[in-house]
Order: sequence, then structure tokens, then C-alpha cells
Amino acid sequence: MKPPAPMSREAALRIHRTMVRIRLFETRVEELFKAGKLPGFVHTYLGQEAIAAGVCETLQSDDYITSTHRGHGHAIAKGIELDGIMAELYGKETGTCRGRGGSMHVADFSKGMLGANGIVAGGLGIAAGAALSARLRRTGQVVVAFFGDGGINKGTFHEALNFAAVQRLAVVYVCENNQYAQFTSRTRTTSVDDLSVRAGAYGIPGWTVDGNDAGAIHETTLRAVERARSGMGPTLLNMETYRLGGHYVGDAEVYRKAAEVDRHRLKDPLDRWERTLVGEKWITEEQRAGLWEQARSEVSDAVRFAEESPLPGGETALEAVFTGG
Amino acid sequence: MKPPAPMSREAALRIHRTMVRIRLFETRVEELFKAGKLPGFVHTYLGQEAIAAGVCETLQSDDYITSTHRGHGHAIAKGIELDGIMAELYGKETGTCRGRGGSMHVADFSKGMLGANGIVAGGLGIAAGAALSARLRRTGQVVVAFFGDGGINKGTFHEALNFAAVQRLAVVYVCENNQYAQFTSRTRTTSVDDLSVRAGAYGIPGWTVDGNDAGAIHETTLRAVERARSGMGPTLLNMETYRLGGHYVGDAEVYRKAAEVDRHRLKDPLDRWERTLVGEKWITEEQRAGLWEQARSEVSDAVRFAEESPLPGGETALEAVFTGG
Amino acid sequence: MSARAVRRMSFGQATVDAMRLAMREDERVFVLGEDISWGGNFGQFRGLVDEFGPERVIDMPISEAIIMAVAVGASVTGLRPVASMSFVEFTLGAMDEIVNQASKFRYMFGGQVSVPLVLRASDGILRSSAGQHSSSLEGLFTHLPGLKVVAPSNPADAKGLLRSAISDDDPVVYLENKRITAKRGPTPTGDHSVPLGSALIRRTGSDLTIVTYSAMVREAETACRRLAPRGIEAELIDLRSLVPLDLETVVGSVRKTGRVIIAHEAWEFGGFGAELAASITSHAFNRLRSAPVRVGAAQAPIPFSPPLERAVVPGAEEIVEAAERLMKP
Amino acid sequence: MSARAVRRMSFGQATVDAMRLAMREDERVFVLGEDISWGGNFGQFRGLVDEFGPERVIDMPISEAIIMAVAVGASVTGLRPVASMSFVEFTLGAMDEIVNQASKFRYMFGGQVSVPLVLRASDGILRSSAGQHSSSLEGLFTHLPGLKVVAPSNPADAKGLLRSAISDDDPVVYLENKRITAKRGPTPTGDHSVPLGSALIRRTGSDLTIVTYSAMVREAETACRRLAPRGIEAELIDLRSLVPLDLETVVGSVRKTGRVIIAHEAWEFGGFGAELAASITSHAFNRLRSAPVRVGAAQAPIPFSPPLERAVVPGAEEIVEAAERLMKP
Ligand SMILES: Cc1ncc(C[n+]2csc(CCOP(=O)(O)OP(=O)(O)O)c2C)c(N)n1
Ligand SMILES: Cc1ncc(C[n+]2csc(CCOP(=O)(O)OP(=O)(O)O)c2C)c(N)n1
Ligand SMILES: [Mg+2]
Ligand SMILES: [Mg+2]
Repeated sequence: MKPPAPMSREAALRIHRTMVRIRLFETRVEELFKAGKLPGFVHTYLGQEAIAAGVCETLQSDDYITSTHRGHGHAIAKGIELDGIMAELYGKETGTCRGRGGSMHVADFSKGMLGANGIVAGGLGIAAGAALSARLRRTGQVVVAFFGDGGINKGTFHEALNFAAVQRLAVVYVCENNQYAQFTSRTRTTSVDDLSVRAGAYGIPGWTVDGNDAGAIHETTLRAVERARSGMGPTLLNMETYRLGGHYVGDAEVYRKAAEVDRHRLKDPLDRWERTLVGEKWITEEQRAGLWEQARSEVSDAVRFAEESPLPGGETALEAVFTGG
Repeated sequence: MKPPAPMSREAALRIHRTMVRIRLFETRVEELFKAGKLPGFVHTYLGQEAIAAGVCETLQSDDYITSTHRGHGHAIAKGIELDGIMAELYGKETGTCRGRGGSMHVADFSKGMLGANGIVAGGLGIAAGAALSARLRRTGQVVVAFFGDGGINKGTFHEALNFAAVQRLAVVYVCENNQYAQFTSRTRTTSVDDLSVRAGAYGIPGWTVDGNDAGAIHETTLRAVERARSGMGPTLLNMETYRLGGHYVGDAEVYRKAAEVDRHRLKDPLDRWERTLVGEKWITEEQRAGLWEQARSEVSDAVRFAEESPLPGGETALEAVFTGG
Repeated sequence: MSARAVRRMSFGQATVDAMRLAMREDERVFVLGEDISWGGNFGQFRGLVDEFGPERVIDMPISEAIIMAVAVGASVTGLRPVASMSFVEFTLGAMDEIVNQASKFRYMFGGQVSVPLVLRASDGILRSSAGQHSSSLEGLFTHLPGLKVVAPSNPADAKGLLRSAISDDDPVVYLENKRITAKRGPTPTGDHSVPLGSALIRRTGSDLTIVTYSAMVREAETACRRLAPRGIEAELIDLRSLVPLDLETVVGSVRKTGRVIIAHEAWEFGGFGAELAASITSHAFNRLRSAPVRVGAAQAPIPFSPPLERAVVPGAEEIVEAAERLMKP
Repeated sequence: MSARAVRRMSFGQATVDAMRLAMREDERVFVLGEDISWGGNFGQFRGLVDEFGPERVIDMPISEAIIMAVAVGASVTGLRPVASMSFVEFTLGAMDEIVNQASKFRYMFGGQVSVPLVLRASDGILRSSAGQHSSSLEGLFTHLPGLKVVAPSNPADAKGLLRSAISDDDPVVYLENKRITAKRGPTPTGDHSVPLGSALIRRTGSDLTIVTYSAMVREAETACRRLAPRGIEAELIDLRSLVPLDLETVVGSVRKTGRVIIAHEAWEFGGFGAELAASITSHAFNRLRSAPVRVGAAQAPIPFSPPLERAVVPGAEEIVEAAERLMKP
């Protein structure tokens, strides 16, 4: 295939802005959770920002994504306003799901975000269904299914990739290979080290990408999305990254050494992307600082919005079980 | 690995005897079903005899197999007496499962036959469990999991092979690739043509074998069984064969041309093995005829046994739901 | 053709009829399942591929989980899938998709999306299909919020309820009993729908009420015919739809007769009949002359051998016995 | 150490205790599940890997179907696996293995083999875990022949029932409610078992009977304390084991009090409470002063937001209200 055009400065800056917004949103969520402001439990996206940002930059607004229990980053990258996401985490009526879903179920179908999912690998088949739907409706939409290195061992991965390959569906399967599934290292539960080889079982391309390099992520995903849109079928992308936070906020992380985490902090995808932008002279220090400042205030606004929003009334608890009900 | 020793005449003849017994048993079952003598429905093993016979010849009597809805051949090859199998098909109290299971659930745990299974790919994980059990009990037993080309698209295939590979379990996964799943051609539902490539997704060997060549089956399986027994882990064997009968007895077979079936009859694994035996001068015409004669009478005895056996009494219907119950 | 015209056809044909009408009327309706372009295991899809082609009649790999997941993904993006699970036991391989996804999506996502899909599955016993091909699992589906469940007893209702299920905006589990799939009955040849949630009084009587659905309706009819000459007039209610449930019709009848038999092919213990018995008791307690009687399968997997299968799964005979016990002074 | 010695420990610790005793006593017992060498999601396996090593404490891939299938394969070949499913909703990804395989093997194969395995799963609500991590699914398991089901309410029973479940020769679904897993209570430090199928009368009373189990027992105890001053003396029955069910104790109490409230955290519609209400009615009809009252979750997926979660899932308050309604002349 012809190599895609080099990334434009605009695209590079949009990716940067998305990464910063995710970083600040999740950092704030961590604080809020520790302060006891958020019900339930939260899984943050810290350290994986380049993936959601780089991947979603390749998508059109009506394209679809399916997400995971670690979905805040995907939701932000797909264009859901911070207000609605934050309010959902607070369980407020103004949340994307009216507070019914919470952190693990943030969704906005109008934005093509088909839902975070509390079931590991739960989105892989749903993505195939959305792609089949796009074909039958002749819309040319592409679907990206995000999932983790732990999810790749779930039977649904196999059923979904086989079906998507048989039907040459427009799906890009993006494995966010952050080395851990909860407390367990990938190497102890997975029979192959390079997860991209699993594409071979379906006769589709499987590419390994540095999941902390926004540029590489964008370029590789662009190829996969072009394949998908042009009817060439699904691609499996293995994006090697690292989960900088615990599995959930509050995780004691007894299963890994602090030194290991520190080593990976040096490869922080956001620092790295900013070095690239500065090196390319695509952004000045003032612009960078301004962007962070702006994102910081967006996050604060979202927190204020969430805190000032009303909780749902118990009397509404049985609404929306069924349509019209 | 060192090539296994060439097959002994005794082994060759045992394989032949097993194939003949399966062929005659299944042919008789077909007649009996059409004559309305058997309840339920039956899936015959006609055309695949070389696989059960060649594979089980490599096993020790205490090794395990898991089977499928098409399990009569596996049961016979693993050494279950024809009487018990036939009586089970008749739903008689003297059947291997006291008539509780029928054709799709023939089992004899004392013979290491862990059950035919009415759920496609239902045996793949059970086989892994049996292999794990053999390891914990330090018995050195090997497990063979038979399944079909349709079963390879089931999520349990993926979960089982990944786990077996991670644990280096002593399992041999034998895919009886008979080209059809019920009425649907393999090529329409499966994303790869050579099913053995799916082994690559688990970092284990995957070998394709001519499933109508008893000699090749025996030799290849022997390698896989040796790997398993010596702790080298699982192997995936793709045995290309053809289902000569319908999916079940009574299948109108609208989905394939008679000419296609006839083409495959020319490759009948039993004729082929007998030509080999005669060529090798391992068997004379009288011996061959004698063997068929003997097998024929064994099958007739089994039918008589089954017909003369009593049906279970309705008052026993609630026995054995629970142990001791 | 007038919607009044009626022809005798099988339950299976009636469902094909409903599918055809829905697919002609609405481009968004499509079908997916194993072997369905060959008609499916019970002919419930026969001929559809010829009219609508492989794009809308999709033969799936043996991957039940993905059949359901694809249906969910398609339904939340604008289509109306009908997913075939063939034998109802195979839904057990797709329970995560049915329960954690399909049934919860609308609620969990705050009502922003509907999941208009139909899951067709064949249940019940048919000539000794044994433990993994004979169960009736409505007791599982009816317990789970977000799922609607229907179980027609005859070709006309089979057609009418499938029409309604496909046009309904929520996930509907459509249960078709194997034993009656080939049975023929008068069926409207034109368009025909039966609303979800409306039970039908098939026979009126004053002595006791029999509440049932699916294949057991035929057994109950036989039972009623046997009871009449013995002076026992039973009122027979065919629920047709289990969720939503037409409790009003049921309770109304029981308040009249004071006695009720609840019959289904599924296991009695913890089955849907338990819910019926419990609700009836709480709504008609002061009118009940005796406790509701349940007639269901004994608590064992369904055995293969005919005498055992018959011993586990009840029929007309058991309903008659229950009625006579109930009427004993 | 005498079996009488008692120490306060959490429900979770008590289960670890039971596991340790079983694994020391019987080489055939082993544990498999996700992340269990790290103690599992609720500490229910903490420390086991240190004593018994990775060969008997197996961290599994995220492959629920295979966790169960491996347990089945191991159990029919001489071992006694304890399979962890973490949240009970994940069992939905292993339903084929639980139902079509584990529950049916013994019967389907004519009694030639037993399936001595334990499936441990955490159910119930815990601080807004939302729709896919808050359900109680005993209503599904209790309906299926071949499965035993237990649901302890306190550390002592947690230990005693787990001991019995592991030494039982049949598949046992062991349900541990998340809300009480961290709760502490007096627990025998030595060996201790509670037989399956024996309910416990936790409080005697003459006005009405409350039948419940698992986390709802604590709510019922609170309810009893609030009712007493209002002159309502409730008898409280903790079932502990749902299958086998100690119906005798339940019916005995209801025949005495004439009134019964059945309470569980699971959805009321089609839940296990329906079976209890139906059986109680048929066994104590002539002693019942009013219909059995069920207190269970409203028919919606469990919502995330605290006020909604509280509105859907009942507690002591709802039991008190039900009791007062029941006692109204
Ligand atoms: C079917 C299922 N099994 C188990 C869990 C519990 N669980 C939640 S997250 C998780 C680990 C997922 O690992 P991975 O897929 O790598 O995603 P990550 O958390 O690393 O982003 C597990 C086991 C679940 N939610 N769903
Ligand atoms: C989980 C499940 N899905 C569907 C079926 C229905 N079914 C029975 S046999 C069969 C085809 C199996 O094909 P294959 O695995 O190739 O075995 P073969 O019949 O060719 O020996 C199907 C779909 C089933 N028994 N189990
Ligand atoms: Mg991970
Ligand atoms: Mg096949």
C-alpha cells in the first residue's frame, strides 16, 4: 500500500491537545477518587494517552469505537465533552448516561462512542456488528475496537476476528498492550510474546507499534483505517505500552516493583510527543503552556459542572429499562 | 525431533481392524436408524475411520480422549465394547450411559473416553483440564481432543489452546477437517484455508495431515503424543478428510453435489489402507475377508445384545442427578 | 390479499412468513445464524436467502457469542437483526452477550440507545435429543431485566408474535418449541401481528384455571377434553408472551375459578411457573380455594431414553391428574 | 487446636481458612482463577500460593469458559478444583461449561462419574459497581438440575459451607456477597463444616417468618430489631444453602407464624424467592393468613448512581415496611 501522507501540523497539535486533556482529566479523577468524591471504582488511562489520541485522530466523526473498562481516554479522544464524562463519574443526572453507567459505562452513541464496557473483550464482537451494520447501510463508516492484552485471551477475540476476517469488515482491532491484566503480567497468561502474530490465525495483517509514540500510532492506524475503508478487511494492531497507574485507583500494586514503573515513566508518551512537537518547531513554549492552561481550566469546569449537577431521583430508577418505558 | 520408528505390522493390523469395526458399526447404525430402531438422531463417522483408528493406536489405555457429537468412531477406537455403545444408541439400560446419554453422549471414563459431546468444541477445555489433572497426579497421561473444522471457530478453541500452550499441557488437538459444519462449507465461515496455521497464534506446532492416510495419521500423531508426554506441550493437528455421509442420518444433503461425494469415495481411507496392507504383504485376502467376517458378527452380536436389553424404568429417571442420589 | 385470508401452514412456515413480511417492509431487518441459508435446523428460515440474498441472510461460523455480539452491535447502530441460536442450549455460549450486553445496554447507557434485536431459539424435547438438546430455559431469560420473552403455541401466534418481536424496539427472546415447529394450523396469510403482553383465553371454564404456553398448550387442550366428561370444566390461558406478562387476564380467571394449575415443559423448581404461582397467590390469595399447583419437568437433565424422557417431562396426563387432585373435595 | 476455639475474622479470611484446611488435608484440591495468586479481587485467596505454590494455585488467563472447562476436566479425572469466577457476572461467559457440561455430566453419562468442583463467585452490590458488577444470579443456578448452590451470610458459615462444598462430590456454586466479604464475625479457628441443606433459625418469633440468605440476613436482623419495639416478633431463617433446600425448617416456621416475607438482593421477578413463595404456599396453604410477600430488587439492571442503586436494591427498610403491611389487621 502507498505510504500515507506525513502528518500535518494540525493533526499533530490535535493529538497533543487530546493527550493533554486526557492526562489532566485522569490526574484529576485520581485525586477526586482518593478524596472520596466518586462512587464505584475507576481505571485511569494514564500512560496510554498516545493510543486513544493517535488512533481517534485517524477517524471521522461518524466512525465508531468500542471501548473497555479503561475508557475515559477513548471517550475524550472520540470527542465527548468533559462535562458529561465527569458528571457520569459523579453519578449525576447530567452525565453521558444519566448516572446509570458510571466510569465503566461511559458512552455517547451520537459521537460514535459505543460504550465503555465492564466485560473484558466485550466490545470486540459489538465492533464487528457495527461494521456489518455500516456495510448494510452503505455508510462507509469504520470501527475501531480497543481492548487490552488481557482481553486477547478471551474467546470472543477469536470469534470476532474470524468473523470480521471472513466478512472483510471495516474494523481495526487495537490491542493496548500495557503488560498487565489486573495484577497479572501478560507473560504469565499469554502463549505468545508478540501479540500481533495472532493476526495470522485469521489471514489478516497484524502490526506491532510503539504504543508510546503518537506519530507511529497515527501512521500505522491510518494504514489500517484505509484498508478497512477500502474494503480490505480488518487489521490487528498490537500497541506496546505500559500502564503507569494501578489497575484501579487505590491498587496497592504489590505485583510490580516501583523501579519498573519509574523506568517506564521515562518513556512517558506525552513528554515524548511534546519533545517531537518542539523539535519540529510545531509548537512554542508559550503555546504549550497555554494549551495546558486551557485544558486545566476545561477539567476544572467539568468538575464544577459535575458537582453542581443534580443526582438522579430514586423515583426515576426504573426508567429506560425498555424503550418508552 | 527424531523420526518415530516405522509402524509395526501389528499396529497396522490393529488400525485396520478398528477401521473395519467402525465402518461396519456405522453402516449398521445407518440402517437401524432408517428402520426406525434408534431414538434421537445420529451422526456417523463414515469416511473418517482412519483418524480415530490411527490416532488412538498411538495412545496407552489410560490416556484420555474427548470427543464430539460424531463420536462413535472415537469410542470404538478407544476400546469401548460395541455392545455398550449400541445399547446406548438404543437407549437401553445396558448402554455405556444406562441410556441416559444416547448417541451424542457415549462415554466410558474407565476407558479414558471422557465423553462424546453435543456442544461443538465442548471437549477442548475439558481435555486441557484432564491434562492438568494428569500433571498434578504425576501420571504421565496424554489427552487427545477430537473436534471438527466447524469447532475451530468457537471461542473455546482459542481459550483452550492458549491455556494449554501457557501450561505446556500434554494435549494433542486433532481437528477432523471434513470440509463441512452441518450444511455449511468450511470455506464460507473460516478465515484461513490451512487450519494448521492457527497453531501459530499460540506458539505451538501445527501440522496438516492427510486424514485419509492411516499411516500418515499414525506417524504424525505419534510425534505429537511424544512431544506431549515429554512435557513439550500441545500440538494442533489439521487432518484433512471428508464426511462421506450426511451431517446426520436422514440429511437430504442439498448443500453439496453427489458428484463431489463420489469423487471423495474414490479416496476412501479404508480401501486405501487395505491396499497398503496388501501391498506390504501384511495381510492376505483370506485374512482380510476373515477380519471383515468377524467384525460383521461382532456388530450383529452388539445389535442382538442391544435389542434384547431392557429399557430403563421410568421410576429410575431421577437417579444419578447427584452423587449417591 | 385480505389479512383475513387463512391457510393451514406449519409453525415453522408461519415464522418464515413473518420474517419475509418484515424483511420486505423494512430494509433494516436482517438474519444471522448457523446454516440459515439452508433453512436452519428446523426450516425456520427456509427460502429467505433466495429472496433477500446472502447480505441479509448471513451464515455464521459456529460462534454463538459473536452471533449475539454482532446482533447487539448492529442493533445499536440502526439495524434490526434477528439472530438464530438454533437449539436454546447454545444460547448458554452467548449468555454474556445476551445478559451483560443486550439486556443492559439501554439502561446502563441512560436510555440513549435501544437494542431492537430478536433472538430465536428452539427449545423443548423432540424425540430423544438428550441432555444438551432438549431443555426449556425461559426461566433464565424471564428473570433478567431488559429482555422480553415470547413463547407461541401455534402457527398463527408464531407469525403474529414474531412480527411484533421484530418491530419491537427492545431485545426479544423468541422461543419456538421443537415439538410443535412442524405442526400445522390455520394461519392468516396476510400481514398479522399479535401484541406482546396479551394472553389468550383458549377455553372458558368455571372449575379451575390452567395457565400455560408454548407446546404445553396442546397438552392442556387434551387435558381439558379429558376432564370435561368427568365434569371438570377448565379455563385454559395461553400466555403467549411471558415478558411482558398479562397478569390481569391470569388473575381475573383465577379469581373466578379459585383454582389454578400452572404447566410448562421446563424444570418446575425455580421455573417461570414459580413466578406465576407467587404472583397469582399475592393477587388472588383471598379467592384461592387451594394452593396453585405446578406441573413441570422433574429436576434432572433431560434423559435420552424414551421412557426416561417421558418420566421427566410432563404432558396432558399429569395435568389431568393435577386437576383431579385439585377438585377432590 | 480445639474446633471450639473462636476468633473474629472477615468472611474473606474465613474462606481462605477453609481453602487452606481442604488443601492441606486433600492433595486433590487445587484452585484456579484470575489473579488469585495475588489474593483475588476480594482477598478470598490471600496467601494460598505461598503455602501451596503455583501448581495448586493457578493464575488463569481471562478465559472464563476455560476456567470452568478445565475445572470439569480435572474433576472428572480425579481432582477437586475450586474455580474462581470473581464477579458472578463473569460466569455468564462460562454458562455452557457450567450448565451443558458440569451440571449434566453425571446424569448424562449414566452416573459413571462425579463432578466434584466448586465455583466461587462474588455477587451483590458494593458501592456502585454498576450494571455488570452488581448482580445476584442465584435465580439462574438454582433452576438448573445438577448444581448445588450455597450463599452464606457470615464468616462462620462461609468457612463451614466452603468446607462442605469442597468435600461434596457434586458441582457446588458458592456465592459470596461482596458487601459482606470484608465484614468480620466470630469464626471457629479449627476445622468447621456446615452441612449443605441445613437452614438456621437465627431468631425465633411468633408473628411472621422472614426467609432470607447471604447479605440480606444482616438487613433482616436489623429489620427484626426495629420491629420488636413495635410489638412485631419475627422469626428469622437463614437458608445458607439454596440447593439442597431445607424446606422443612422453612415450612415448619411458616406453619407456626402463618405469615412469611421472603427477602433477597436478586431481582424479585422470577427470582429464587418465587420458588420459595410457591413451595411455601403449596406446603402451608391452610396455615397462611396472607400471601407470602417477596422483597427483592426492582426489575432493572443495577444502576451506578447511589440514589438509584438504593432505589433498586432493597434493605432493612423494605423488610420493615413489608412486615408492617403484613401485620395490618
Ligand atoms: C469477562 C471478564 N473477566 C474478568 C474481568 C475482571 N477484570 C477487569 S479488568 C481486568 C484486566 C483486563 O486486562 P487488560 O485487558 O489487559 O486491560 P487493562 O486493564 O490492562 O487496560 C480483569 C481481569 C472482567 N471485567 N471481565
Ligand atoms: C455450540 C454449538 N453450536 C451449534 C451446534 C449445532 N451443530 C451440531 S454439529 C454442528 C457442525 C459441527 O461441525 P464440525 O465441528 O465440523 O463437526 P462435523 O459435524 O463436521 O464432524 C453444529 C453447528 C452445536 N451442537 N453446538
Ligand atoms: Mg493490560
Ligand atoms: Mg466438519
